[in-house]
Amino acid sequence: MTVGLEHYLFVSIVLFSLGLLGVLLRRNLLIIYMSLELMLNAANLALVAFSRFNNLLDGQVLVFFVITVAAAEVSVGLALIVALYRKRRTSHVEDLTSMRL
Amino acid sequence: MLITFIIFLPLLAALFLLLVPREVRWGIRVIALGATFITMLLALLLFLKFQTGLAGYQFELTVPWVRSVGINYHVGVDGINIGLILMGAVVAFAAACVSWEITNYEKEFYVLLLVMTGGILGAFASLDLFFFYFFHELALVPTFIMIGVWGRGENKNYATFNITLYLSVGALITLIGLIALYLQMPANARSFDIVALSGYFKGNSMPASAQHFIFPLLLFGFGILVSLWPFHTWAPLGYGAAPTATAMLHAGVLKKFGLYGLIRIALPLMPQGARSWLGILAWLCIGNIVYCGFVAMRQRNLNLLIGNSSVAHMGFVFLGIASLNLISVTGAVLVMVAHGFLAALSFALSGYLYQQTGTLNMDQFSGLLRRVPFIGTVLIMAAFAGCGLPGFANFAGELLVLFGAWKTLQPFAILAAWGALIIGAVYMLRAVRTILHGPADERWAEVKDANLWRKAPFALLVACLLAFGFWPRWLTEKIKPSAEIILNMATTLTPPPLKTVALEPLSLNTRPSGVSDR
Amino acid sequence: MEQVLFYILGAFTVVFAFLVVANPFSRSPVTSAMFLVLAIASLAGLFVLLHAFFLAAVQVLVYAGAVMVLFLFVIMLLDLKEEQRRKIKNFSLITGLISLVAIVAVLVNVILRSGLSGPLPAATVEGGTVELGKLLFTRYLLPFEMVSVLLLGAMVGVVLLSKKDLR
Amino acid sequence: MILEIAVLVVGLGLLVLDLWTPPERKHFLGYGAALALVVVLGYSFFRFDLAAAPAFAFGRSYILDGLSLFFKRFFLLAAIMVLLMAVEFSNRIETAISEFYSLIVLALAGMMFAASANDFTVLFVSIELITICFYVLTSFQRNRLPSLEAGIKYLILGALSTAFTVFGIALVSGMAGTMGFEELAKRSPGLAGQPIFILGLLFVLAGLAFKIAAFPAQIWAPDVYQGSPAPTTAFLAIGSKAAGFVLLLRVLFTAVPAVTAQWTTLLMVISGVTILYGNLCAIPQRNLKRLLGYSSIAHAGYLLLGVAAMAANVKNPTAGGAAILYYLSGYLFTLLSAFAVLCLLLRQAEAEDISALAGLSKRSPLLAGTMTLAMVSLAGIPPLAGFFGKFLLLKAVVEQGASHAGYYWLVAAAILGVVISIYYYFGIVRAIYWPGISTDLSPIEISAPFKMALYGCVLGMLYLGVFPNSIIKWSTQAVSALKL
Amino acid sequence: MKDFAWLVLFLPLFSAVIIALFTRRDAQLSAQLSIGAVVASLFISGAIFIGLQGSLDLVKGLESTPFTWLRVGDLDVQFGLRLDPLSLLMILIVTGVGALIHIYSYGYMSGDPGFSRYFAGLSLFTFAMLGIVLANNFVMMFVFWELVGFSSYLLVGFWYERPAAADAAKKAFLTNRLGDFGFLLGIILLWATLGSVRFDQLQGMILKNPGVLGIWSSVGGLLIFCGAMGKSAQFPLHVWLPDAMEGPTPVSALIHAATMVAAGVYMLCRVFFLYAATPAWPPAFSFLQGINALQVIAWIGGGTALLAAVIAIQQNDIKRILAYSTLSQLGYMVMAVGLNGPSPAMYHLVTHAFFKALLFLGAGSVISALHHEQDIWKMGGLRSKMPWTYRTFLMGTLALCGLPPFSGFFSKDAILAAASQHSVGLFVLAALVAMLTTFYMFRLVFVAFLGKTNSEATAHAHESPRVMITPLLILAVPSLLAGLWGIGAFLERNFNPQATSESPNLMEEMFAPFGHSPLAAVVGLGAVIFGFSFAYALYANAVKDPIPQRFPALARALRNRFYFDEIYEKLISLTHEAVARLADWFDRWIIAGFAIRGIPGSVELFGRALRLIQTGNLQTYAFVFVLGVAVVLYAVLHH
Repeated sequence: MTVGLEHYLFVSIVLFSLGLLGVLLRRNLLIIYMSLELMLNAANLALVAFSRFNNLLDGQVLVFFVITVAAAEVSVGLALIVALYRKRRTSHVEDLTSMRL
Repeated sequence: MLITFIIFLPLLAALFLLLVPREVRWGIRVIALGATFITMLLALLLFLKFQTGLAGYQFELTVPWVRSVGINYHVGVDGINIGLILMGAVVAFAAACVSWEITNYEKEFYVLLLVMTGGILGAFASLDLFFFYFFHELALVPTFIMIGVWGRGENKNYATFNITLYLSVGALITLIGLIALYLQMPANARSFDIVALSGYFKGNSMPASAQHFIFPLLLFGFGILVSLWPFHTWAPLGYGAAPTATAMLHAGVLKKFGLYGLIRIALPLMPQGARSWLGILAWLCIGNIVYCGFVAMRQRNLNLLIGNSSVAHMGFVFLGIASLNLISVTGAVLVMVAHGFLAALSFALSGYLYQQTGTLNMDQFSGLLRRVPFIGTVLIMAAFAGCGLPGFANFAGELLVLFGAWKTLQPFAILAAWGALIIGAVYMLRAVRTILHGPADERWAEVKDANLWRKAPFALLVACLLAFGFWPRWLTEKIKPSAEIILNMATTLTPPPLKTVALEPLSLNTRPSGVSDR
Repeated sequence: MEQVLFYILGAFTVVFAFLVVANPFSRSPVTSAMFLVLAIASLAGLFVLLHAFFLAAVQVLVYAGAVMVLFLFVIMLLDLKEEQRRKIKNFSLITGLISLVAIVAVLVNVILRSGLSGPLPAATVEGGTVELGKLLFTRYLLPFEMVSVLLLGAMVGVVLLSKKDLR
Repeated sequence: MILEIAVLVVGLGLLVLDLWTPPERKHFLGYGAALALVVVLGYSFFRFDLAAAPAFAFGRSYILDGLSLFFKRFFLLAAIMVLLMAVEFSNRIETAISEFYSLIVLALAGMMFAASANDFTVLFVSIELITICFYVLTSFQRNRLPSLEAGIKYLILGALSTAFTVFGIALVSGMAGTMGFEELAKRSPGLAGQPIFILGLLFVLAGLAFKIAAFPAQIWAPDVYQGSPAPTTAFLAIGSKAAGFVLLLRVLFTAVPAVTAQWTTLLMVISGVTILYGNLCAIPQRNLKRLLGYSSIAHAGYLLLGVAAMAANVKNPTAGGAAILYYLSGYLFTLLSAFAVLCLLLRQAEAEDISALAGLSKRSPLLAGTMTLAMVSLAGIPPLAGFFGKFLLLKAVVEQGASHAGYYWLVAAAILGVVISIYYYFGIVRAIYWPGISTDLSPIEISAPFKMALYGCVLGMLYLGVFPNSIIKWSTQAVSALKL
Repeated sequence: MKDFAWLVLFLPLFSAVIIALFTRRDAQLSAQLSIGAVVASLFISGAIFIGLQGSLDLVKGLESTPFTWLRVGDLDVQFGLRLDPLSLLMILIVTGVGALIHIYSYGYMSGDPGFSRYFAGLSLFTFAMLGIVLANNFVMMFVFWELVGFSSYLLVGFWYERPAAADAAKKAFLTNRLGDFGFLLGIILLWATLGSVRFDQLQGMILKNPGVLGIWSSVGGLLIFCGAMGKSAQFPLHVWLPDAMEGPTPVSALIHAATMVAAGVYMLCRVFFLYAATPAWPPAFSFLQGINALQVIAWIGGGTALLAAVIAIQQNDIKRILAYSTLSQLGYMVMAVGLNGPSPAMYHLVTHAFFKALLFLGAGSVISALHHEQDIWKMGGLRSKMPWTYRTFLMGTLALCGLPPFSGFFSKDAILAAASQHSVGLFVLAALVAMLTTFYMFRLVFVAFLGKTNSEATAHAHESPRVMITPLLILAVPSLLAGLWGIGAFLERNFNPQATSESPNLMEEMFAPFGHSPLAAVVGLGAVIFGFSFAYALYANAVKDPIPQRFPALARALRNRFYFDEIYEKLISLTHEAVARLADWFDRWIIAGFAIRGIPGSVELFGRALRLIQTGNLQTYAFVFVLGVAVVLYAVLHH
């Protein structure tokens, strides 16, 4: 069975879903964040696969931007998590429910 | 231009009031009184300059506003609204007069009062659906705020909440109806202008499906605003909690907006819708007249009683509309004007009593006539005007409605007459008996009668009631030609295909328009 | 050859990703981070298979290198040795799984219905540095410049958020 | 492009100038930035014309047409006001106030790019530029736990929505083989039956729904609004939301009109649910900022009314579009007024409860009046901007009722929402004027520039409500760019 | 000339307005104004009567220049004053008796704090009453009809601090309103059928074609009669009149004896042409076929007369006795109308106005002398203390009993004669009533004026001042002589133009009753004699009423007026009160409570429930987001 776009998309979807699973189930903000990175990577995979499929480089350019943006996001996010930890000595989502209803 | 002055004078005065420092209390009062007084005089001038017997609009002014949507600032008067405008201006002045009871946030109160006045007058003068609605809302918001801030009684918060939500629902349903009406015009000729709309629908009938959809929207939207049974419970509650001036202006004038809308818009533009819904309206108005009359019989709080009775009176207007003939519709308009004066008078009285005694529970009162002969006398007059005593304008209006209703809705006319003559008299006389008659109670020994200045608004309102009671023709002659036009449209079910036929009289009520009787 | 590589790399990616999210043996963020590095590296392999050479390099350099170092750095900074074994609430587990299953079901179903099976066409363009660079500095110059602004903003933000003393 | 460059220069200039500005004079930087933006705004009027033919750059990935120009001006205006607010609020931000200004300006730049986005790459990057700036802006009061908490929530959920967006873009652009919207528009009719394409599009929309706080991504808004510093909340509520809307309009009506035409029911449901969700949840709410958060969800729903109406007639969606733009303009002034008042209130006390408003009418009649007008306008009552906006939106929706009866149900939902909203907006007005117990009766001082800005907002609300003509004209011109 | 009638009408109103607005503080001036107005009206009326009398007849009355009050569609209401013998006679009575009572009041009410108010009310009443009399159409009549009710309300409730007076006023007005309800419907019915409300036009139409009313003729006639039933206090709406005695006595004399209560009878005579229409019933009432409206009216009148006379036997309050006597006499008049005899009815109305006013004023004189003592058993022996009052009261009594040559004899005889021609039953009934009348009147005279002094107050009683006695004396004259003035013939001439007779001379006039209906005259005379004998037997020198001992049950029933008030109270509370209670309950709990409070309540509850989603937990939010997206995906992709 030849490997086609479908297969890559499957991998991408599984990756996306695993990331989602992490976001929904893990309590540690850092791990949630890693899961989000997984989701972005899933999208990247899909973009690259389609780029190959269409023989167009636009998708790859977007991946480039996604990686850059993700890096920036990670840095801001981690800084935030550090700031939170300093303030609250926790990195668990359950501890962040002061605002509700 | 005159109408524009009448509308914008109070609004400008409100703006000006904002600049007056709140410490200058007399200045604030003088400006408010002066503005409403001049407005009243202008309205009187308008009333006098109005050419009786002509059917069309007079004093028209059109200023394009939002061309792309087809909204114009278009004001004008005909027989239907001329009386309402006069009545509104008079009541506004009276309301400003009785507002001496307000002591906190005076400035805000008068600003809101003036805005409400401007809105009310604008709503009645507008010949453009958008402005018609716009001004009504403009008047409605101050009502809510005034009840909320200056209201009274332990039910105040609930009453504010209730009246706000109720009237908002009514207004929004109306808005949808009006928009839907506007959209019935062909896309290139769309306009919110009532004159344009009537002109268009005179020649081109609206599709029946649209009529059956839009008419109930307007009927119930307006109905909620006028406390049509069973959407009436906001009225007694709200008026019971409202400060005097607000209750006067709202119950007296603003409430008539819905009725005016029904007569001006719903009836002539949607004859088929009217045909199928007026029967239901007839039943509902019996709910107003008889049912709310009975409810009023059980009230022990004066304001609740007046509120319920005012709901009951609205039933006569609805009956007049439902009967759909010249006599009843003319009567309905007359009742609207008359009830405006009366409701304002009643609430002014109850406000005075509340201010003096701190209660409106009728069981607390006894023999007050001794303490307050003037207020008591006026209260007796108001009570009898309320149960349809000849000499007051209400009688003439109700008489016309009953005569008219007999032609088309006999059983309803009988029930309405029962409500007018018997039930109304029962609760009104009970109120007089409990409050004014009986041995004088020592508790109220300190209660003072109105001094000369405070008598003024009462005298003014009674005078208006009597004037239109003695000479109802001042109004009916003005109403008639306009009502004829509306009825012609409302009773013409399918417009003839050819323009030439359209010129011929189409219904029994047709009379050459523009011909005055004397 | 390519197919074999795809299956191997694909499997690696999925397994490592699973271990990032739900490692049955360790709940430590460090372990997760290490597996994330592995997953990303496998993904870079897939990129190579897809002729995206430049991106594969960037993936390894930026992600596996910079980003993951950052993660580890923060983990160390926060001194998070082991995630406390808080019990995962059944409710959140069930709800999480439900929504996950729902979305995965939809996704898979959609892919299957799309008729995208069949081999990839012959590669006519290569995702090399030159080709991408040309695009980046012509058609995609604007987003490229915007990203620079974005990085500036992020930098300012990070400095502000992590500066120790507040003055 | 010149406008964006100017804005970026302002943003960078702030960072540079900060180095030489002594701490006690840093608020001048805020005024300076605001002034500079005023100049840019003025220049935009002088230099560009709404009715001009669209101009393109960077391989048609950047578009300058009426719509983008309208929104650029809109964002500029919002940013100016938010900057002034930030100056007033500066004593609540312990550190680095000039960076705060700078990030606002950078976010503004992102929004202005978003207004011009004409392909998915620019769309993605501009969204991210906005979002990352907001991550920082949200958690700027990092000594306050709520601010940090809001930041984290915004961060995680934002990143989640980004992941959805990117994945969606991957599928859409992959299936279409293009990133550009216009190209996509040509291909989308053929792709409309392709489930994977539709799926990708829905993912993109989910990301945009996050920006505008609409169903199904509305849930973050209350928490984030509540925790963020007041100026950030204001900018988030108006700027970020509007950016989401301009992108939404572009995607739905420039990129995939053929698909949008099939989505009337979906858009109606989303709009209705959003309206009802926001309003229902707001009923028992006592925290002012949180209340405004819920209300902003509801307003997103009202704006979506226009989108739903447009979807029924994708060939010529001007009526609904103009209504949206008009509504946004009114919402701009209204919301900024409300937040300006909140800023001043919160500057002194932490109390965000409605009861903190008690006695406001005594402490500052101007603020009390402004807040009242703002609430009245939000409730959609004449003569303020909110009324005419709702009027236009409802008109646009009712107009489509003839073709699809579902629009009548949508109208019913909208009306229900409006009625509910009147209840809680009047609760606020009541809190201001009701004779209640208020502990603090100290008068509130307002700086002259801020006072001017307040007057400006109030005038804007009134002007839009009473003389809507010019804005309607502009909106129509702007939206006719979407006409096919 | 004819337009001077407007002056007659409006002078009293003018005085009422002036008093109300300006001269309230000056009691004397107010009284003089009011008296002046009514006297001026009297003179003008007299002048008009003399000037126009000869040229008028009932069908072609004159009409003063009308004033269009309302004209909408086919409803045309022009207020004009109809001048014909009937109305001219009536305005003379109203202003004449009215003037005397005004003057009498000047003495009777002096010192009362509400003196000005009293005269304002009296003037307003005079205005309203004249309006009824002069009305040329139904609507105008209805207008003044209501105004009369209103002024009566004001005057009955004059001493409003007394609960009884206040209640009586309310009751009077409400009971009248019941009648007016029918009246108004009748007016509308006639207008809807014939298209006019003007008396002359209606009369013309009906006389030309008696069938013009079609099936509505009987219903219409009876509805109009409802108005008369209320105002003239006919059974079953009679309950208000005795209570109305709570008003000042001159008011009772003017309103509740001489004029207002007679308005019903006057109105029936005015619209008597209605009953000339062919009787017919709508299909729903077909079981009444064969009964015509007049019969109903006659029997209601007769019944009222008998009922009131019986009740009067056991009343002890001097004014209540007179009130029931008034009721009984009104019943007589109504019966006369029903017996196709408007002219006897009017005749009796006129004479009754004189002698009943006289009786009431006499009673007022007694009451004021005894410091408001009204119980006859506490009087006694007043003949010597108040000779003039006694003499005039006795004359009034004789006139009421119908002893020749007092005026009452002639008018009552005319009614008896009419009864004898039409219905044996009613004739017997009328004779019985006549006997009872003599009985209770002489019971009153014996107990109050003769016999021994029974109380402290009576012992110190003095004759009333001249201002009160003079009207008594003046009224005594027509009470005695009115039968000889040809009023009966005058009326007969107008109601029956065919039966024109030469104006008879005095002697013929005196014995005319024996001439044309000897049976009636003899029976009438016999009734008087019987009645007097019984009264003498039972009450001459009695200190205690013997009847309660002999017939306790009957006496109790009579004292309680056959329990009408109680029954009505029950009836009202069973109907209106119960419905009101139900409506109020429904309003409070179902509409306002369940529907209105319930809807926002449940909406709010829903909102509170909905926002439970906002747990504050990030992962919940993420979950909701994902679930939402999944739902949308599912809906769009698998619809």
